[in-house]
Amino acid sequence: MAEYKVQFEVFEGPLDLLLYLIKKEEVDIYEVNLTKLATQFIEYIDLMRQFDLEIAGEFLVMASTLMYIKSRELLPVDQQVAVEGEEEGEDPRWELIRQLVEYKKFKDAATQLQTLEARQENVFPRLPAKLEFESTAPPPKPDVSIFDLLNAVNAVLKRFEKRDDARDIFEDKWTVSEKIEFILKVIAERGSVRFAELFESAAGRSEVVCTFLALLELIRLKQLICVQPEAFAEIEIRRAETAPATETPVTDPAPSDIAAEPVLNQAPETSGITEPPRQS
Amino acid sequence: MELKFILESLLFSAQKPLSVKELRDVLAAAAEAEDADATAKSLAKVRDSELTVALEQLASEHETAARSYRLACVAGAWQFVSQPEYAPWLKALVGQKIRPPRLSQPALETLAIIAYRQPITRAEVEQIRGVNVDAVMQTIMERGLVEAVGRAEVVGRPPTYGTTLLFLEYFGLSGLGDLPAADELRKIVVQKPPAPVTTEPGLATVPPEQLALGSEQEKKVETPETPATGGP
Amino acid sequence: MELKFILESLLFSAQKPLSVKELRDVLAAAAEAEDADATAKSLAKVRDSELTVALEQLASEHETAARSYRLACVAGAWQFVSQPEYAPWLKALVGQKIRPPRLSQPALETLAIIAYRQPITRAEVEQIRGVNVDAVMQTIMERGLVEAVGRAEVVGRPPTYGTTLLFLEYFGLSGLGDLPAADELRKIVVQKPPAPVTTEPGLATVPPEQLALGSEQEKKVETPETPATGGP
Repeated sequence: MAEYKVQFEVFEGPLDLLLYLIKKEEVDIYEVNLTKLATQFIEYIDLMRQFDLEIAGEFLVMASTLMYIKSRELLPVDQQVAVEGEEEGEDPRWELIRQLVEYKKFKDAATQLQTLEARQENVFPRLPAKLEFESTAPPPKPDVSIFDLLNAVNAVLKRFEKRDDARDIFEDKWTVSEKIEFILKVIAERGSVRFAELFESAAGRSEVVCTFLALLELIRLKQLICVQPEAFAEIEIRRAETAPATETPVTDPAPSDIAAEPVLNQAPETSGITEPPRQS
Repeated sequence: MELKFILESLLFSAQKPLSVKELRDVLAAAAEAEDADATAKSLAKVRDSELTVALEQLASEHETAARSYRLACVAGAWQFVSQPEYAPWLKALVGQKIRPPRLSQPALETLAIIAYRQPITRAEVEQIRGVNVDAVMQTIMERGLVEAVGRAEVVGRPPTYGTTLLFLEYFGLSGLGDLPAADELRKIVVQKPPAPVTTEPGLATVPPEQLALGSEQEKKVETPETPATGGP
Repeated sequence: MELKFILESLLFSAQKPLSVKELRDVLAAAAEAEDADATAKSLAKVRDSELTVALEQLASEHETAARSYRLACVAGAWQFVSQPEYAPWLKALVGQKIRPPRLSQPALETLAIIAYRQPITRAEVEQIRGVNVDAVMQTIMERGLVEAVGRAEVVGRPPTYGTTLLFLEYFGLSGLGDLPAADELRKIVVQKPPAPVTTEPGLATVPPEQLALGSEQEKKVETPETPATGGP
């Protein structure tokens, strides 16, 4: 029985099985006898049933399509159209053949990808020794920021929370929109806020997540920006200049001493994150 | 000094594959050096098209030389790579290449469909493969070969997927045009209705007569009414 | 397959100059590989004199080809070197700030988990992420962001992983205590595997207070400081 199971699982779906049956007949897809194919397919399904194998829904759907095609074939040609009232081109036989041809093409393309995959395993890039010249520029700043990491943390927390429903059964008291309001209020009052402060009062995971989502949303909406005045400094959240190119002064009620610090303020077009000036 | 040799020396010495843009930047930087000579200065603003021509010429020269390495363009970046037949010795030198496990057949099929048909919705992929693709999509997204690229302009705005740069790197392709049988399979992409994509897979798929087929088969396609089956 | 091309492929891919003896060792190692073919085996005991002849022929071929690099023998070791006249561009190349490729989302998530929970086994990472992390672990280890740091004291003694100094540099952190919202992630309970326990996640993970923290940061974690920004 286990042997059969292995065999059955070779087929990745009904189309795959159909292609296999066609190949066994050694005929072109366009020349295949669909009635015969239907019979073989259904025999195969029956075999799977006999062995108590789980039959994926897709196989059953295909089986019924094939039964339908087969039953149509049994009708005299002149009655077919009348009975079905179908327009030309809705012929289920054609639809099936089209699907098979298309699937076959991608299956072949997959085989070619597999060849490329195997080939790449044997391709070694030239990796020369590092050139050495006297004046070496400072190492490049990686194209990543702490926010990428934070985003990742957030994604993990979110997903974990979804799966974790069995353990934490209490209502979420927090919503992202509340937190958006909260952050905007703090910023309006104070001009800027340290990143960590936003989370200090958080009571639990869900609140952290909400606050964080709210923050990301505001950054995305270009309401706020995050700046890190220098490497290793604390990240600060402040209001974004709406038109960064023209340096429009923001109506900042309380420009704190920190806001006066030099900040390399690029337009927050993508992430809203400003990279710290590189120390060299 | 010829541009192509300058590019060659850069690719020969670079620690990683270099794109045309990166090469252009290096040439620009060299032109601004204090001691830049006339040649260096003349290359301050070389056009991308010139660079591409020079790179392609270089690649073809190396191809002709038929040595143990060649110049390859992978995912839009150029680098020298070994010919696969020397792998046994290179493995002995640098150790087995670190690569993730090979992709399964379902993963390869799904990837092929996405590669040729992108941007494509999950429903469309399922329609072509005839099976549910949730698990396999997760695998290939996890491996960074595929990513969400947008949303289809249809009810529900389902996400659409496309292949990543890593996909090209993984298979050693210079770009999507380099996909095997690209001419044949990509024809389908070109003929897809440009705007409103639909999740109704039947519609997103080209009509049968547009499927690129050998001329003999094509004839048959056009007259699907003729029953291929023997009748009752 | 000619010996000279095999040597060429080795020298072209090697990160350092190779002596005749080193080349001979590589050939011998390749001959002993499980899947060694006839060619590989035939080179198991190639003589130094043969190697030298092949190397000299190679060098002269490359001299004749007159490209931007040549094969040179310096102090008994062979290597491909660029021709001196291309130095201006190579200097510009070295000076260029070429960014390493961006990390993928799966890579970032995996890094985040390892950062917060180190030392942690691969199985534990997988449990939190809910997916296989083989490929992604390989990537971040290759990038030098994560390394094996020990073994878990459980059946099978699987390796545990932690972040490297490069990780801190990469993200501009002064220490692990700088990781934001750290407590939240550290608190996630990892369920015990149902079957034979291979790793006891609770044990493999240090409690937050044991993570190396600067004394100042430690304070921050425990008692939120007064805001540095001025009040309204």
